[in-house]
Amino acid sequence: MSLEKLLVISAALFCCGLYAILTRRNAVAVLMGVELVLNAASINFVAFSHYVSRVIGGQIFAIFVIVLAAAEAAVALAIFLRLYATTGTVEVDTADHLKG
Amino acid sequence: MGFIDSHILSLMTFLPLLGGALILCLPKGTDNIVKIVAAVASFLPIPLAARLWVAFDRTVGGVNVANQFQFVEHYSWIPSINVEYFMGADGISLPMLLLTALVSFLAVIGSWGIKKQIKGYMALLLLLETGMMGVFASLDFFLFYVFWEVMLLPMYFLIGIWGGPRKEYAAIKFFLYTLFGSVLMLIVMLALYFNSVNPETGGHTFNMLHFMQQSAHNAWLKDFDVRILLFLGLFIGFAIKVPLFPFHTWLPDAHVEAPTAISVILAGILLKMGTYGLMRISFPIFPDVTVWFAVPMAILGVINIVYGALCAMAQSDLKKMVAYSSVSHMGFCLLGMAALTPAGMVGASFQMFSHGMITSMLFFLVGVVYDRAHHRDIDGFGGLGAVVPVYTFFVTVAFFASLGLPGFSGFVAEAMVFLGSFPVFRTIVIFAASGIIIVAAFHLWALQRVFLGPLNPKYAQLEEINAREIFCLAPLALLTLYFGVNPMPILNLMSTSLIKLVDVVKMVI
Amino acid sequence: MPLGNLASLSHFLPELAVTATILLLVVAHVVGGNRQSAVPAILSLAGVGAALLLTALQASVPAKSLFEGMVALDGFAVFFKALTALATIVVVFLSMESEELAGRSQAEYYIFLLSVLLGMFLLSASTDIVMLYLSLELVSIPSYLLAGYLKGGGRSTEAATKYVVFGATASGVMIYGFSLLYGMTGSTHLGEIGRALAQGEATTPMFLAAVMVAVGFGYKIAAVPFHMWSPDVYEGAPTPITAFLSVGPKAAGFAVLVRFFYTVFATPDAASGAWVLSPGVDWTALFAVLSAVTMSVGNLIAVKQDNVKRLLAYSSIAHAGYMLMGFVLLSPAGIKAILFYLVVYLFMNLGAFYVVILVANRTRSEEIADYSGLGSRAPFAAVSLAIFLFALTGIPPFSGFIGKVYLFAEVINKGVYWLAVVAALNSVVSLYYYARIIKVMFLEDPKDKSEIAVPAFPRAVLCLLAIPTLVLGVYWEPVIRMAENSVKMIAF
Amino acid sequence: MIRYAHFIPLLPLAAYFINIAVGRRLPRKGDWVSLGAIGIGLAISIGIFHEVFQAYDPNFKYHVVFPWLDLGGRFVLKAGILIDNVTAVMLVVVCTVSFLVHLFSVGYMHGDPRYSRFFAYLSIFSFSMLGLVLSDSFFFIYIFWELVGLSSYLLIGFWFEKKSAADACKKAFVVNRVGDFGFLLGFLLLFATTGVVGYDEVFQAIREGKIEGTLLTLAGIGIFCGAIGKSAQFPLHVWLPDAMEGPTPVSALIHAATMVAAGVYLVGRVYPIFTPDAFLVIAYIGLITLFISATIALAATDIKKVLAYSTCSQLGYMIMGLGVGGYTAGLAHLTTHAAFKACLFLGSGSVIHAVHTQEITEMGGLWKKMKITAVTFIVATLAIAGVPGFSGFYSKDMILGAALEFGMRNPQHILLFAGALFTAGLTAFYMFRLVILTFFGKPRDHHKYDHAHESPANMWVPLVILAGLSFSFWYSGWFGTLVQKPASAIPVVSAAAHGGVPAAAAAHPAPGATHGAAGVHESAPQAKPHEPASAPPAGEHGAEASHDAHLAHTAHRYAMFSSVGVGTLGIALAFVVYWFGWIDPEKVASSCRPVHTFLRNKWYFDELYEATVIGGTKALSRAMGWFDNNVVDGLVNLVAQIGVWVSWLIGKFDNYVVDGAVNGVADVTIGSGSFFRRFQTGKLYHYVYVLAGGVIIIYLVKVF
Repeated sequence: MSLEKLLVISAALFCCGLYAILTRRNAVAVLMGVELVLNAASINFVAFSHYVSRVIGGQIFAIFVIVLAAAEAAVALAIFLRLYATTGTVEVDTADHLKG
Repeated sequence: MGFIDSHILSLMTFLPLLGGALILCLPKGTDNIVKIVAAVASFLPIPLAARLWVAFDRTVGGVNVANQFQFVEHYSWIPSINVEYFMGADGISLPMLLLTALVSFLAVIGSWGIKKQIKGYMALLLLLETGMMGVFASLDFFLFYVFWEVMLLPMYFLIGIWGGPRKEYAAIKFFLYTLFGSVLMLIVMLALYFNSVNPETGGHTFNMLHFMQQSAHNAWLKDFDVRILLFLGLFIGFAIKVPLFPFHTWLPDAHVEAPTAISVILAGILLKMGTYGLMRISFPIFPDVTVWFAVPMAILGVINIVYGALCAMAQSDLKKMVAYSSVSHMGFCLLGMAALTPAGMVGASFQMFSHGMITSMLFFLVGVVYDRAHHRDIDGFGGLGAVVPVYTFFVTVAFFASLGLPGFSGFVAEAMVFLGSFPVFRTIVIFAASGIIIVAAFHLWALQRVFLGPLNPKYAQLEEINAREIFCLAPLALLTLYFGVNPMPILNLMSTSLIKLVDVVKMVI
Repeated sequence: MPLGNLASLSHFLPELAVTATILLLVVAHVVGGNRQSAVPAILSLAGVGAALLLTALQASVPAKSLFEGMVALDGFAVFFKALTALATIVVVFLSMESEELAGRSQAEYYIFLLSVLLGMFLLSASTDIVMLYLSLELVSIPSYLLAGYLKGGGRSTEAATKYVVFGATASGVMIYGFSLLYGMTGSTHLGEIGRALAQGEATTPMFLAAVMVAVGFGYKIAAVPFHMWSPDVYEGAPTPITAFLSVGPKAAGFAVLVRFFYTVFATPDAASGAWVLSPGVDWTALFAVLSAVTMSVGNLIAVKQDNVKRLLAYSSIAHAGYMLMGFVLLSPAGIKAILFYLVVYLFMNLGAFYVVILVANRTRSEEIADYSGLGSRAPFAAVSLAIFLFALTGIPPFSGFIGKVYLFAEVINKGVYWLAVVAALNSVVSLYYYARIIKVMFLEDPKDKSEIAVPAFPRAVLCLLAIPTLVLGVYWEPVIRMAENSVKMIAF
Repeated sequence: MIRYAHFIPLLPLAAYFINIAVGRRLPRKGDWVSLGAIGIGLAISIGIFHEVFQAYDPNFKYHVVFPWLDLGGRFVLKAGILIDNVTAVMLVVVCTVSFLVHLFSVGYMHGDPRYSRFFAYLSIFSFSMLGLVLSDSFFFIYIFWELVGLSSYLLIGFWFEKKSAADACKKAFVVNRVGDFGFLLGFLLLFATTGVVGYDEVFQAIREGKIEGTLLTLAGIGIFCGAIGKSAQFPLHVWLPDAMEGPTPVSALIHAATMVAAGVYLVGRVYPIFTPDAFLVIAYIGLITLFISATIALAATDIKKVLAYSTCSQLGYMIMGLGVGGYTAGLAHLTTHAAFKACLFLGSGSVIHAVHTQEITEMGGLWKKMKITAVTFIVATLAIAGVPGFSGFYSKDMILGAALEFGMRNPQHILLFAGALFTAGLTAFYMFRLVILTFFGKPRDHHKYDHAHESPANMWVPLVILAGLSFSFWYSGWFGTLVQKPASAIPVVSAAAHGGVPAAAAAHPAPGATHGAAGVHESAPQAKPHEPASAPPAGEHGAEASHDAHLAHTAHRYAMFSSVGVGTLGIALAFVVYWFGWIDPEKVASSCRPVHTFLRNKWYFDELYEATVIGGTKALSRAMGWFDNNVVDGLVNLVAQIGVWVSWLIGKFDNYVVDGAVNGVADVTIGSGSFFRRFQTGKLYHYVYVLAGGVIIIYLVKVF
C-alpha cells in the first residue's frame, strides 16, 4: 500500500459520492453520497498522517469527521422523516415549491 | 448677532430641518398649525439671507482660496478619514443661497392648498430645503455629496405621493437617473481623495479647496487622460441634474407629474445644482480638462437651447412646454460657462439666478390654471384673457420675461452669455441665437392659444387668481423686473468670484 | 506560545457563559416541556447578554492563543463574538414577537439558537482546521433544525432538506480540501500550514484545495455559485431564523474566510501592515470576480422577486458580494471596511426583517403586494422599513452609505476601478427593487385600510435598530475606530 | 432744455405704470396721464429742436454716458443719450405724431372696456420708441428695439378676442424676431471684433480697421436685417398689413409714422458702418419692397390695407434712398412721410369711425358727409403722390435724384431709378383710386352712407394739424443743411479694395460693385485723399470732383421732371378709370385675371411662408418632440435592446420589447434577473450541479 494508491481510492470515493449526490433522487441515497465524500476525506487524513506528517493530528481529525458525519446524518434523517411526513416521499426533486 | 453671524450658514441649512422635525411631532388634525410652522421654518432663512446680502464682502473672490470664503464654519467631523464640516460662501454660492431661501419659502406658501397628508408633505419639503441649502453651502466634497443625496429622498416622495397620474414612474425615473449620476460622482470623489493630499497635514482630504490645488495632486492624478475620465464622471453626474441633452429625459416627466410647488423647486433650484456643481467643483479642480472640453460643452449647451425650444414648441401640455423651456434656458448657462470669459461666466450664473425666478413664476402660474381647470392642455383653453385679466397679466409678464425680453433679468443674462461667448465660438453661438426666434414663437403661440382669441365658453366662469397666489408671484415678478433694469446688485455679488474662477481656469493655459 | 487548556479557560468565559445558558435551557426544557412561556427567551437573553459583556471585557486583553493553539483570542475574534452575540440578542427579540414560532417548544428553539451562537464564537476564533471544521458544523447542524422549525410547514421542511443536503455536501468538499492541505503541509494548524505554503511554490492540488475550501466558506456566506441554497432556505425558514442566518452565520463565515485565507494563503507583511499572497495561489483575482458576480446576480434576481423575504434573501447575497470587495484587497483597510459594513448591515438587515415579521403577524403574508398602503396603515413600521431599505441601498444620510463608502474607498485606493464601477452600478440596480417596496408602501393606496397596530415593545426594538442606522450615517467615528483596532488577528 | 432729454422717455414710462396699476380708478380712466406725459415730452423735444436749430451746426452732438453694467472693469456696458440733428428731428416727429394720436384716441377709443389699458400701452410704446431714438449704442438700441416690438405686440393684439388680431400680433412679434436675429448677430459680430458697443466707439474701431471686408459687410447686413423686420421690408414685410388688425390710431402711430420708421432710423444711425456691398443690398431690398407692395396696394380694397401697403412702399423708398447714398433724402422722406401717412391713417380712422367698414367698395360720396376729413385726406394724398409743393414731393424727389445719380454713375444699377420712378406713378394712381372711391362718386352702400357723419373735434384737429404739416415749405432748406451724410467709417483702402472683390455680397457683377463703391464713396469727404493711391476706378472719380457736382445737379433735375411727369400720369389714369369711368377696372381686372388674383393674394407671400418656414419649423419641432420621446428617451432603451439581444444569445432570453429609457434598463435588469433565476429551479440536485460546476469551472479557468 502506498500513498498514491490510497489517494486514488479516496479520489474515487469522492467522485462516487459526488456522483451519487448529483444523480440520486432519493434523499437517503444523497445522504449516503455525502457520507462517501466525508469518508474520502477521512481516508486522506489518515493516509497523510501516516505517510506525510508523523503527527497524529490527521487521524484525530478523521475521528472527528466520523463523529460529525454521524451527527449530521442523524439530523438529516430526522429532517427527511419530517419531509416524508409532510410530502409522503423522500424524493428530493419533488420538493421544489421554493424556487425562482 | 455674534452667534448668528458665526453660524449663519448652518442656521439657514438646519432651521428648516428643525421645523420639519417639529412638524412630525405635532399631533394629528393640526393641519393649520403644521402649515404655519412650515411657513415660519421656511421663512426664517430669508432674514438670514438678507443678513448675508448685507454682510457679504463683494471684493474677495473665494473659489479656491480658503481664507477668501465668508461666513466659514470649519469643524472636524470624521477625523479618521478627514471628513470635515466645512461650510462657507463666496460669490458663486451666495446668489444660489438667496434664491433657495426665497423660492423655498414661496413654495411652502404655494403648497397651502395641499389636502393629502399635509404633515408629511411639509416635513419633506423642509427636509428638501435643508438638502438644497447644504449643497450650496458646503465646501467639503463629502458633505456636499451627503446633502446632494439627501435631496433625493424627499424629492422622490414628494413627486411619488403628491404627484400626478404617472407619479410613480416619474419619481423612480428621477431617482434612478440622479442616483446613477451620483454614484459616478462618488467614485470620482474617492479617487480624488486618495490621489491628493492636504498640503498642511499631508493627509488625504475631502476638502474641495485642497482638490483645487494642483500641487496637491499626485502623479496618477496629474495624468491628463485620467483627469479627463474623472472630469467626465463628474460632468455626467452634474449634466443629469442640469439636465443636459441627452440626459434630460427625466425632467419632462418629473416636472409634469410633480405637484406645483415641487416643480417650482425642481426647476427653480435643483436644476441649478448641476451648473453650480460644474462651477464649484469641476472647473476649479480640472481647469485643464475644462479648457480641453470647452467646445463640446458649448455645443451641448447650444443643443439644449435649440433642441429644448423646439421640443417645447411641440408640446400640447402647458407644464411640459414650460419644462422643456427650462431645458432650453439651462443651455445658456452651459454656453456661457464654456466660453470661459468674464461676461460669459457671470452671465451663466446670472442666468441661473434669473431663470430660478422666472421659471418658478411659470410653474406657479401653470399650477394656478391647473387648480381651476384641472387640465393643462394648451388647446383646451382660449380667450381666457377676457375672463381673468390679472392672471393673464402675470402670465404675459412671465412669458415675456422667459422669452428674454429686455427689461427682465432673463434678457440681461442671455445677452451677457451671448456677448461673452460669441467672441469665443462664433458659429456655435449663431445657432444659439436662432433660439431666440423659436423661444419667442412657442411662448407667444401658447399665449395666443390660451389667452387670446374668442373665449372658450367652458371657462367663462373661471375664477380669478387669488391673493395667496399673487403673494407667491409678485415678489418674483418684481425682482425679475428690478434685476432686469438694474442687474448690478446681483452682479456685484457674483462678479468677483466668477471672474476669479475664469482666471483660475484660464491660468493653466 | 499557546496557553494550556486549563489556563485558557479564564479567557474562555463568553463561550462558557453561552454553554451554561444552553445547559440551563435544557433543564428548563426538561422541566417546562413545551409550555409556552417567555422564560427561555429571557434566560437566553440574559445568557447572551452576559456573554456580550464578557466579550467586551476581553477587548482590552492582549491577543493570545488558547487551547494549545486551537482557538485565538484576538481583536478580530472579539469583534465577531460581540457582533454575533448582538445579532443573537436582536434575533431573540424577533423570535419573541414572531407568531410563526408560537406554539412550538420555546426552550428547544433557544437551545439551537444559542448552539449556533456558540459555534459562531468558535468559528471566528478557531485557528486550527479541526476546530474550524468542528465549529462550522456546530453552526450548521442546529441551523438545519432551525430552518425546519415551523410546525407542519411543508415549505419549512423543504427548506431544511435543501439546507442540510447542500450544507453537508459543501462541508464535505471543504473537508476534502482540508485533507489535501493537510497532506501538503503535514499540519492542521493554520499558522503552520500558512508558513509551509509560503515557502513551497504553488502546485495545482494546492489551488484545488483552495477552491474546495472556498466552497465551504462560500456556502456559509452564500457567495455565487455556492449561494443556491440561501433563497429557498431564507424563504422557507421562520422569519426570525432567516434574519439570523442572513446576519450571524454570514458574519461568522466572513470571519473564518478572512482568517483562513489571510493566514493560510497569505502572509502578513510587517512593513506595510498589509498581507502578501503566498506564491501561486492568486485567489484575490478569483474572489474579485466572485464578488462582482455575486453582487450582480443577487441584485438582478432580487429585482424579480415578489416575496419580501425572498427579495431580502437575494439582497443579502448581493451584500455578501459588496463585502467580498473588501476581502480581496489584502489590506487592513479592506478588512476594516468589512467589519464596519457588517455592523451597519446587522442593524439595517435585522431591522428590515423585523418589520417583515410585524407585518406578517398581522397580514399573514410576505408578498410585496400586501404591503400596499402600509405608509398609512402602520406609519411607524413603514417609515422605519423605508429607513432600513434606503440604508441597504446605500443612500446618505443612512449608515449603509458610509459602509459602502469605506468598501468603495479601499477598492479605489487599490486601483481596482472596474470592481468599483460594477458595485456602483449595482447599487443603482438595488435601488430599483428596494424602492419598489417603498413605492408600494407609500405611493400605492392600501387594499384594506385597517390600521396595523405596532405595540410599544416592538416600537422600542425598532427604534433600537433604526437609531443606529441613522446615527452611524452621520457620526461613525467610534465604530470605525473599533473596527480598525479589531483588524489584527494572530495565527500562532 | 437738452439737459432734460431723459425725461422724454421716462415720463411715458411712469404713465404706463400708473395706468396699468390704477388707471381704471383714475378720473377719465387716466387718459390724461399718458396724454400729459407725452405732451411734456413733446414740449421738451421741441425745446431741444429749437436749441439745435439755434446752433444750426451739421455736426451738432450732445452725448451723456452713465455706467450700467460693470464687471470689475473686465466687461463694461455703458448706457447713454446721444442727440444730434437727426435725433432732434426724430424726437419732434415721434412726439408730435404720438401726441396727436393720443389725442385722436381719446375720441376714437371712447367707451372701450380696456380704455386705460390702451393708453398704458400707448405710453409704453412712446417710452420705447423715444428710448430707441435717444440711445447711443447698439446694445441699448437693441433693447428698445425689442421693447418697441413688445408694445406693438400689445397694441396690435389689443382686441385679442378677434382671432385675426391674436394671430396678427403673434405674427408681428415673431417676424420681427427673425429680423432681430440678424440684428443680434450683426451686433455680436461687431462686438466680437471691436469689443465695444457705442456707435462712436464702433465707428472709431472700424476706422482703425478692427473689422473690415466681408465680415464688415456681413455685420452691416445683419444690422440691416433688424431694419428689414421693423420697417417691413421684403421679405419680412408680411406682418405689417396684418398689423392693421389693431385699432386705427395704433396703425397710424406705430405702423405708419414711427415704429416702422425705426428701421430707417437705425440704418441712418449706423450709416458709417455699411460697406458698398451692404449698401447695394439695402438699395435693392428697398427697391423690391417698394415695387411689390405698391403693386399689391393696386388691388387691395380694404382702406387700411391699401394704406399699409403704401407704407411698405414708402419705407422701401426711404431704405432705397439710404442705400443709394441719399442719406438726407431717406431721412427727409421718413420725416415727411410720418406726417402725411399719419394724417392718412387717422383720416381713414375717422372714415371707418363714421361708416363702420373698411371696404372702400362699400364707401363713396363721403365728401358731402365729412368735409374736413376729406380735405385733409386729399392734402395728404397729394403729398404722398409727390405733387410739387407738398412735402412728399420734396423728399421723394430727393430720393429719386439720388437714385438717378447713382444710376448714372453705375449704369447697370439704373434699374433702381427706373423701378422707383415707375412705382411713383403707381403710388399716385392707387392713392387717388383710394380717394376717389372713398369720397366721391355715388355712395355704394346707402345704409352705411346715411349713418356717416363728421368726427368730433378731438379727432379732426389732429387731422388738420397733420395735413398742415404735409406742405413742403416746412422742410425745404434747413433739413438738407442740418441732416448731412456722416463720413463713412470704412477706410477707403479696404473699401475700394473690397469693392474690387468679385462676386461681392449683393451678387452683382464685380465691376458694378466697384463702381457702386466709388459712387457711394465719392461724396465721403475724408475718403478722397486716399483714393488715387487706392483703386483706379475710385481714383478717376476722385479726380473729377467738379464733374460730380454737375452730375448730381443734372441727376436731380431730370429726376424732378420725370417724377412730376409720372405722378401726373398716375393721377390722370386714376381719374380716367375711377372718376370718368372711361375704363372699367373690372374689365381690366378680368382681362388679366391671373395677375389680378396674384396681386389680390399679395404675391402669395403668406402662403409661401406658411408652406416653407412656418410649416418647416412646426414640422421640425414636432419631429424633435417625437425624437425626444422615442429616440433620446429610448437611447438607454437602445442599450437595453442590445442588452436584451446579447442576453438572448447567452441564455434563450425572452425577447423584451423595451419602452422608455429607464424602463429599458429596468427591463434588461429584470430580464437578466429572470434569466438568472431560471437556475433557481428549486430542484436540489440542480443546486449541487451549480456548486460542482462552479468548482470545476473555477479550477479549469485556473489550470488553463
